[in-house]
Amino acid sequence: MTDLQTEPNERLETKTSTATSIVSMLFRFQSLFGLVAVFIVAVLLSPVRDGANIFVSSDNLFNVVRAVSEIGIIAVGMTFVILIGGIDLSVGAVLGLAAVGSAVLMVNDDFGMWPAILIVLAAGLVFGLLQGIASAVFGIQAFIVTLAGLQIARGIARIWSGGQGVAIAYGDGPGEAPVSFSLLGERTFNGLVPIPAIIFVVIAVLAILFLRTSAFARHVFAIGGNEKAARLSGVPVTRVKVIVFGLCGLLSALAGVIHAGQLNQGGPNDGSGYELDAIAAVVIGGTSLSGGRGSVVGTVAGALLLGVLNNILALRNVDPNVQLLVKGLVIVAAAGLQRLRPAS
Amino acid sequence: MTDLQTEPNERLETKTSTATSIVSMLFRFQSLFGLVAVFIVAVLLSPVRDGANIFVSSDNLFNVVRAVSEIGIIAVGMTFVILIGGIDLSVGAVLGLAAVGSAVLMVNDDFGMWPAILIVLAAGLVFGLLQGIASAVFGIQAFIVTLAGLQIARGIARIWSGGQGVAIAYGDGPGEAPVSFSLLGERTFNGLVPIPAIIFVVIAVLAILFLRTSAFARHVFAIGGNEKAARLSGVPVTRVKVIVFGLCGLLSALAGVIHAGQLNQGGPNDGSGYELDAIAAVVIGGTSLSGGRGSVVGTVAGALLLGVLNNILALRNVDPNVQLLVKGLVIVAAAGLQRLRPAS
Amino acid sequence: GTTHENSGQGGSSAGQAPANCKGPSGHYLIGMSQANNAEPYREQMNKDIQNAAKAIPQFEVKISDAAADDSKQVSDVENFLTQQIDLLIISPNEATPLTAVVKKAYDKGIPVLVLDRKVDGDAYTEFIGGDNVDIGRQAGEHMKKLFPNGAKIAEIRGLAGSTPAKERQDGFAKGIEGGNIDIVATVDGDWLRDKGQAQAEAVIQAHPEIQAIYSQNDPMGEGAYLALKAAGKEKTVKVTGIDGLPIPSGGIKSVEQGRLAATFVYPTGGKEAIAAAKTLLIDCKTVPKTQTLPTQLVTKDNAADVYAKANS
Amino acid sequence: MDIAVDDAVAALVEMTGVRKSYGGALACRDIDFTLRAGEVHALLGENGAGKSTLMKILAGEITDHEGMVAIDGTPVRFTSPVDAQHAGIAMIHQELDLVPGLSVAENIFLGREPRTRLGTVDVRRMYRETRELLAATGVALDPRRPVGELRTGEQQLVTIAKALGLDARVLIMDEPSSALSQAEVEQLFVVVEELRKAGTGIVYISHRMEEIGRIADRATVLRNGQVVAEFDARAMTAAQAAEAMVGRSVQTLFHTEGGEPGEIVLEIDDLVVHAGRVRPGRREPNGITLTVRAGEIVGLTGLLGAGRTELLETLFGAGSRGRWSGRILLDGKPIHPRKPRTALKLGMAMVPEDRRIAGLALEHSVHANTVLSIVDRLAVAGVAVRAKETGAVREMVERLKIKLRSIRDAVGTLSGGNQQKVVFGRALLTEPKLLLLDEPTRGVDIGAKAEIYQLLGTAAEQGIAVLLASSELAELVGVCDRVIVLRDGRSVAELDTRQAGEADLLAASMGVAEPGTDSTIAADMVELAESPAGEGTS
Ligand SMILES: Nc1ncnc2c1ncn2[C@@H]1O[C@H](COP(=O)(O)OP(=O)(O)OP(=O)(O)O)[C@@H](O)[C@H]1O
Ligand SMILES: Nc1ncnc2c1ncn2[C@@H]1O[C@H](COP(=O)(O)OP(=O)(O)OP(=O)(O)O)[C@@H](O)[C@H]1O
Ligand SMILES: [Mg+2]
Ligand SMILES: [Mg+2]
Repeated sequence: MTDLQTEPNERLETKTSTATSIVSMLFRFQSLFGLVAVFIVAVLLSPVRDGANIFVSSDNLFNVVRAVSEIGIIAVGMTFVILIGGIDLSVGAVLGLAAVGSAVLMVNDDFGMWPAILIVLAAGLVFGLLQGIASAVFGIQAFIVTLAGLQIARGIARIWSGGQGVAIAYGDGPGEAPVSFSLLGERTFNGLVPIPAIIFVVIAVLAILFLRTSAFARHVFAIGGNEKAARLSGVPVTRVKVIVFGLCGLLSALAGVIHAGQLNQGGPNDGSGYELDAIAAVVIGGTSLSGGRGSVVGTVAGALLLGVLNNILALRNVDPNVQLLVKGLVIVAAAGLQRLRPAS
Repeated sequence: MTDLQTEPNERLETKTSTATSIVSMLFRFQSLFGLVAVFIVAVLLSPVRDGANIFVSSDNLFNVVRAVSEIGIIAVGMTFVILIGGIDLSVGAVLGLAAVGSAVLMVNDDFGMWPAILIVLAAGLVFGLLQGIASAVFGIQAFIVTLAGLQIARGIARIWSGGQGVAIAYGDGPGEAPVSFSLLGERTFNGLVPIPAIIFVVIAVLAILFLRTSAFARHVFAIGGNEKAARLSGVPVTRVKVIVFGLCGLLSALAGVIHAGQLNQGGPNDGSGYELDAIAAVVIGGTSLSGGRGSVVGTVAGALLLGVLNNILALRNVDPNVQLLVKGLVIVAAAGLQRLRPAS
Repeated sequence: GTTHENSGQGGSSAGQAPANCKGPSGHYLIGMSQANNAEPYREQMNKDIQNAAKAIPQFEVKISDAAADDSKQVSDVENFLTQQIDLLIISPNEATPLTAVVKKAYDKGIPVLVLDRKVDGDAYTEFIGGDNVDIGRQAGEHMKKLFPNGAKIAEIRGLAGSTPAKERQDGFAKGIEGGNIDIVATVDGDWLRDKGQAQAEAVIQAHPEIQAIYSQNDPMGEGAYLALKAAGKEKTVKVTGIDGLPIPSGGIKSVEQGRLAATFVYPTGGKEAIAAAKTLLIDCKTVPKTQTLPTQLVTKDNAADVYAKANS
Repeated sequence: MDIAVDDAVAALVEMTGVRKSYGGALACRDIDFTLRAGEVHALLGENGAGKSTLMKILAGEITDHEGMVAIDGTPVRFTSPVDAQHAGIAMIHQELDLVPGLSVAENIFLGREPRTRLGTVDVRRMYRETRELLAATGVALDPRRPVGELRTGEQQLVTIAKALGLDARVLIMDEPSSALSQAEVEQLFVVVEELRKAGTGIVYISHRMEEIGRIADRATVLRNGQVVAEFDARAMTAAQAAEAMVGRSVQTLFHTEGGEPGEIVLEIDDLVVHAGRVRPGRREPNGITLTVRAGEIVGLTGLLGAGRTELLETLFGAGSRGRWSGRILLDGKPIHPRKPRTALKLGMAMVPEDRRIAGLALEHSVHANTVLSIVDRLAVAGVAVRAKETGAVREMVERLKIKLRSIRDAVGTLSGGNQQKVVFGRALLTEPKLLLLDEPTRGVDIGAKAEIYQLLGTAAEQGIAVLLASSELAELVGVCDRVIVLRDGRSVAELDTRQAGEADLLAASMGVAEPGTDSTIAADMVELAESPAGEGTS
């Protein structure tokens, strides 16, 4: 009798479990679908010279990674912010502020490289923390807080820089920045691998491990998923939120330092519009803007997707206006790919 | 015994009702707090010439309204989108597209004024509907759909206009637009009241009534409040969402037509960044970005607040960089004011 | 490709032709890295280049748009290098940030023509462009001519933080020295018509006494004109602009139609760039290191002719 | 009517003169409440009486209260739930507060994750301890499954396990059984019994009288935020309790005899749903056959996850997309509703299972929530007519005796039971011919239940056909004419409530002769154990 009951039961369960296991398999790599697809298309469309596929040439691929490194680093920070259900529109402006800061401190104020960098990173951290406080403590929506933060950071950057990009000359005389700072623009492994790319990869790996293993990350997901439940379970919601915004500010500032190092200048308008690219990368990577669901792996994939897209469009010399169209469509498509997930 | 039970009860009822009535009084005007505050400050800071306060001069006030009319009209549409828990980043680009469209159709293709306007408005509507379908039917997050929409609209506008602003000359020869179109740049009531201001006010009033009285509006709020519950209660969720995005596209296109009429030109890059101003206006007006709560009255107040702010900063001709700082701070403060509401 | 690797300073120093000159028989891929297509002036530059290039069958021009982002422009050039272009034309968004990558191209032996804004150092083949400071100065002097016994004026600047905005401001300041031209208000119009209009409206309210407006480009000047018109002052207050693009929506037409009192042609250098490319690649001759393009004062009297000549 | 309590056992918790008001409305007025070690103290009262509020104060969630709270005789003032947890107080919330995206284990250890030496989360230990805790509650879920894909009942068991994990000295259970069906409740009682023996003090809140009778030692009754009676729970009768809660004697709880059934309204013939995408934990209809006649109240019973909810969702066009086989006839016409809107147009109305997720916009007013389904109908040329709406709402508030200050208040501020009544009212306003009810009296007090049953009765008499899914057997036996038993999404039996009793229903649901024996509960757990693994976060 009991057998009779359980028997059909078993079948059902196993049936679903195999189904779901396949689904979850797909899941695990879903955030990469878009990247893989775009990559393949890029290889196919790439111009070929002397039988060599230009796109897949190591030089070109490293160019791609270098080109996305700043956006990528920002996007990593943005991922955390979005996971708690927030958003940060100030990242581009903070990048500009940090770029100006490093230039002004080293060139005009004759700071050493490390002091300058540390001050700038601290500034970014504090700026982020303040935004976090405004949104987490005073409950003002992150969108508006960081929209204001964007303008404030730009304002400060323009005033600080005197309204002009501050050029960075290298040397050890006064008004010159330490030569070592210019490394940020160099490539190692006999001129192959750009330093910014390396920094990006390191940051990404650290973030991935942190998100996978830390209790803090659990709290981040919990806040995004159900803030009330998190609070009742003793998660220090406010603190976590503030820290996350601080982290995002810090990473934006880091991107700004790299920016200055790569371009040998800190410009007050640097990084305009980067916030949208970063957010796009995060969403394309399958992180939900409503918070609680997502991954850094996806974000990295999303950033690379955008990089590959820009690169192949350039290699094919697609008309810039048409490029806008194509990018728009690809972004929607890529985001659509993420929707395939059953959840919700 | 029973008396004993009910009696304190009675007292309570009355007590609360007075309390709540006061609160709700405040509520009713809360969305105006920010505007009132900024307005007063503006009056105080305004330069005075021969005893007359420049800021409150009717000329200047009408300038303010004219200056915000386009953002205001867009913000009205944005309010509906945000009420259903969405967001529309494409409004500025759609404005540009519409501006180019009206110019090209009348100047290059010799369309009459009304045909041109209707075609452009229809285009805006369709563009919005398509975005609505992408987000409501295919469930792609509105943020990313409209971010892509932004790029697509810009791309089309640039291609359509050949990359350059299309100048609008008036007359009835070929290559000239009907003189009546230039009315959009004029002022009526012996040169006092700008036409765009009038259109803005009319749209706003209509929207306010619509949101207050229509059954459709109830559905809009319900969707923003709890989409699943709305669906189970028989609200045609998908349809409502699509329509709302269409409405926002339509109003953006209208703003674009006005833009072209005011500036006698349709430029492919017109309206860049308007989306952020519009969203700021909506949020400052007390509408919640999480949807379900807000009002058009508030949005109008928010738009005017931004206008007054820009105006007084220019009248005092504050250093542009400092202006950025001030604007940022005021926006946060204004948004903070809205938080005073007890809810949630 | 193998042609460039060992060509060292091939594109460089005056006196010898570029190593990659293949004469009339060759086919040449030219990369044009534009700073920002969103600016009418730069869009015009692209047009001039394309039109000029049409006349030369050996040339194939590819244009990229950096959308006002230095980083993007660096990538654009990198991508051109990946495609092994034969010549690079670049209109840098900013000088210093693009210097390194331009040098990289130049050192690869690719001739580099820099338009509108110089990069640092001398790792380029030729610079072709106008002089913003000088144009600003001339605008200032013209203002003095318009008001021999002084005037109160307002200045509408371009986007804060952009080089030309600074240069045109400094130049103008020099230009008006001596004649007592008094700048009573300075506002930012971000190069945009609508911004210029709104700002001008406020200025007119705050300073009804102004007799002229110096706008750092024509679109903002058009905006200012609209503001004046609304205030019924378009007849009394003069507006001068800069750029003078020879297109229907450009400044020359505005002057011709009496909205702007004057504008100063800021040449794009597009034609000249293609000409230089021809000299380098087809004629295998050298080009001067610098070619500064003269500006031209456009007033109601000469507007029509200037427009016609520019479009001939 | 108070009973002498032996003060031999020292009070573990002592609350005296506790007051709490929400915007002028007193939820608790000078309440004295004690809890002793090793006792199960039932807290009874109407919806809105103040039970949850009182307990939230004890659990440190509400901090802006007056009055004193003492643990072991020493006064305390908690500043946060964590604070209270350190003092050994754990609470199982009436509204399930879990994070859908996190796994079962992550939820259970949220905020107190075990760490490795490296400071990373000790996942292995977390899973191990989770399995133990779940075993204690009698459910063997996979600790890695995201809570979001668990059924309401399973989620409730997870919250119980979570509370047990705190091994507190004071355990507050606010309606822990509302989403459980009999078998799980039995297991829950086993747990409670063990805790009692271990000397834990337990506050047990429930609207199911028979449960109180079975496990509680003492019962305190609240009304309007005041203590109005205290009973020896074992001696107490349901009638006494009811009277104390409502303030008057509650007559027949159940509307007994329905009028003569009329035409067949709903006929389902071997309905099978092949979901387009398999959603873990969902039990789609897998061979359902039943009929409901006009004026008839037909019940649906089954174990946790038997598929009642999915059946109702499918009928209402809210189920999973996918192929169908079999037929659904409404008034003899085949139908296939794909969205609730069409279902409503066809004359169906539904009270969904989880009011907070599927029922209400908590921030919106009672008014807005109640009329939502009929704004179209009441509108003239697309313009909503407030007067008509307010009329309709007021009428429902009257009929359902919804306890509120004003229909403008946010529905979120109503007590659980009253929120449920609002959802119910919205359904009735559509004047349906077929009413689909999924746990309509979950968390509703006996008084209100009686009223709802009356309503069902009148509805039936007016010829409305009612399909009622409930986990409360007494309710089914009392209200329904017939009860359909579901198992694994199949309709396996139909019982006539004139002959069958609760025991028969339970037996039929579990598919055995003898109800409640360990072996079958074990079998039930095995089934849950087999439920598939989902994907973790990140
Ligand atoms: N957040 C709140 N804001 C305003 N009033 C509230 C709030 N929470 C509860 N109330 C009110 O306090 C009173 C007591 O609510 P409480 O939840 O304690 O009742 P309850 O006894 O738990 O009812 P139920 O059995 O339905 O859960 C009710 O009148 C309710 O309307
Ligand atoms: N994986 C899932 N995704 C989405 N919803 C689910 C999932 N699993 C269960 N549900 C839904 O959760 C709700 C709760 O299941 P429920 O609590 O109703 O089980 P139950 O009521 O005890 O058993 P029954 O299915 O017989 O009602 C149902 O609406 C069910 O459809
Ligand atoms: Mg309760
Ligand atoms: Mg159910």
